[in-house]
Amino acid sequence: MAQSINSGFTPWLKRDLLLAYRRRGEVASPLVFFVMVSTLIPLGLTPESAQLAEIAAGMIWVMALLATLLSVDGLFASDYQDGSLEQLLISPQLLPMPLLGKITAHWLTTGLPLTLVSPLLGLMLSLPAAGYLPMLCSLALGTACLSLTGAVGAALTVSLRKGGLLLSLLVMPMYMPVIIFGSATISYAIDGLNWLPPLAILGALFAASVALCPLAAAGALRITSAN
Amino acid sequence: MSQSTLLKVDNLAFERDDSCLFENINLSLNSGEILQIEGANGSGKTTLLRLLTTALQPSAGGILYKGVALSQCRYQYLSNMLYIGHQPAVKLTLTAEENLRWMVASSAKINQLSIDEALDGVGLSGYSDIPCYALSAGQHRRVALARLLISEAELWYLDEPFTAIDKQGVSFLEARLQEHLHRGGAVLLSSHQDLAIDNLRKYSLSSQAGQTQ
Amino acid sequence: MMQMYFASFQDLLIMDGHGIYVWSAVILSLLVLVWLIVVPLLSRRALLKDIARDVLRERARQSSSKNNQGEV
Amino acid sequence: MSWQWFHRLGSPRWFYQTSTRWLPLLALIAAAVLVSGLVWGLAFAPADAKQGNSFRIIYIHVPASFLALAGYYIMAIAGAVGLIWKMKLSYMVMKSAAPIGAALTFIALFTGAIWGKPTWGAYWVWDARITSMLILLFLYLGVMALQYAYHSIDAASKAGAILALVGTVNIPIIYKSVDWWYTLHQPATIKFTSAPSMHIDMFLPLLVMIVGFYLFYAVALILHTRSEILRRERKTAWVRELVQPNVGEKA
Repeated sequence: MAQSINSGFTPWLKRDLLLAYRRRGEVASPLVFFVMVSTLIPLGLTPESAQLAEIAAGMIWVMALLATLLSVDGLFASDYQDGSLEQLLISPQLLPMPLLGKITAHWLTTGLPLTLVSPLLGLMLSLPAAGYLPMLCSLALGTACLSLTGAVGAALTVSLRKGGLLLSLLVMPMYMPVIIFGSATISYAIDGLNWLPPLAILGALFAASVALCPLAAAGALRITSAN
Repeated sequence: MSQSTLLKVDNLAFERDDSCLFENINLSLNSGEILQIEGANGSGKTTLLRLLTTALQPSAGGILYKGVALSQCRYQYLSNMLYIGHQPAVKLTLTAEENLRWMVASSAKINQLSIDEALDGVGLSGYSDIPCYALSAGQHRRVALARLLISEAELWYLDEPFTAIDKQGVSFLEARLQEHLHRGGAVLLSSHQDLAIDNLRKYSLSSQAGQTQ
Repeated sequence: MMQMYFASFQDLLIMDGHGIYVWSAVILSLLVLVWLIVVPLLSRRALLKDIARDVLRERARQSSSKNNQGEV
Repeated sequence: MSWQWFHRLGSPRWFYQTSTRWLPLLALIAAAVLVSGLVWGLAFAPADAKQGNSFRIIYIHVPASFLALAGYYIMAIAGAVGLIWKMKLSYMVMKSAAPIGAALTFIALFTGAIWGKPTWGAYWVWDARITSMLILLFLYLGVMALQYAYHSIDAASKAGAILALVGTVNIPIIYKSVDWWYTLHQPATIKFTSAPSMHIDMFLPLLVMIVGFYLFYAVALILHTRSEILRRERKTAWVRELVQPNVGEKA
């Protein structure tokens, strides 16, 4: 009398959101990193707003990417240590679905807050007015791609002690197309061009990642459990 | 319950980096039976359990669930199985009640027993809303063992369940196992202790441990 | 037969000023290619020697254990 | 096609013995083709109208970038074969293909940089092809680093295979997006001497060099795989027997 159980997406999403809620301080660290690094730029380069406006779009995207990269290896680390990852691997649901739930939770706790805070950075880096809406759209979509691709790297390095550094080496090349089209969306808008085509390509990258990354991450997790 | 063989393992072998951990392991488990795996440390008890729970792939041999190869009936097999490993899989920042609710939410066969009744059953009645980092390791194991009260799965795989639990916990667990067997379930556990459970068979791994190639 | 593009060997080296770039690129590339061949050859020889030593040591152990059994 | 052939191919011992027989000949052919192509390209081919003689670096740069890219796909295919049919030999081929591919990518990168100096006056130019080549190098380093990070060889090979496969899916995306990014910022660009529009006398040596590099790649891959086989199969009987004769003579 096996009831039909859910696909494993919602329980794992709820669980990870609850876990993140319990450690709210930890959720804030990518945000603080994001804002803090943006104060480095005027110090390092120039406080002069005309020049800052030139590089604001690209810099915001670089910092969002680094902030996501910073938080991605926490996706599986704690589950691997306390054994719940082992339970996940042998649960009847197909592995990619619970993983998608975990990745969504990760995006809701890092990608989305970054996107919501980015207008503040836009002000600080004197981003032209036309750039704000495209920035919000491209960051929302882009950070989702970053979380998905990052999950594959996190799955590959979960059982390694110093996995964090290796994770960025593995995942960085996959991030490059995302940042190209993400920052292009903003610079197109600032130049007055139609900024929907680059956003559409970013959407295509997102669609591909949603389809493929959970599968690759599931395959990778099955291997690390054998390590 | 018909005397159906729930689980049959024929000449299972597992290799780790070209050194053969064990080979031609043959065992079967009928409903209402309990099998204790014995063996020195490192003889592969945990590895055998992880092979049975499909966490690891065997390098040779096969596992049959009710006469059907695992690859054909993965969903039925995994939803009818419960595995408690060395680590209790308890999230420290969650309370015992939340931990149990989440563990149950993703398992298929559960009875109507409420979370609180299960926690009372394992003697954690007062602790259900305290975050687990305030509880001891023994209590963490009790949270994991509370799953035994709720789960309706027939096949139980327990890896050294008696470690880090006190005398009262041991007798409680033995009673639960006995009850599970009467209901027609089957248990396969690895342990060094002698268990006061009737119709218990032992299977020693060290004698079967294969040499390196 | 094709006629060499450069008048003399000297011109070949200078290549009207671009020689330095062309030859540095070619020589460095050839070094890397040679390195790609030499590394496996060296490691193969080292491995064979290492395995030979293992075999010798093992045979020495077997023969010594055979003698002990003989005496007991 | 009888599977027996396929599995015989998969046995490291068969691979080792067959390569022992054929490797010297293959190496000779590869060396001959490479030398003749190089001499032809450097000494006999006419100089380029615009770039003068500095274009001759194309005879190393273009074959190396071809092989760098092809090598990644060869590595990923070897990994996939290992994952699907669980063939240890193909994992060894994958592990050996990574450093060779990285070295060839490195050659493509620095010959491109040196070529940039006379052509564009700067050693490092963020040209679309050089940038994609740099990202390809990171992909190779990622696969190599991941394999050395694992203790168990099986886990390392499987993880490397998965990363290589994920990489192959990403390479076309990366190349296309870098090209698009390059046209975005430098609309009017000169294409980096596209091969086909070259004069026939310039193009033939390039073809010979490409063939030479492929042969070289095969020789290097076989050599690396052979030493990997010895390292992995050192406990097996046939390797010990292989070592036996020279031990015998000494005793």
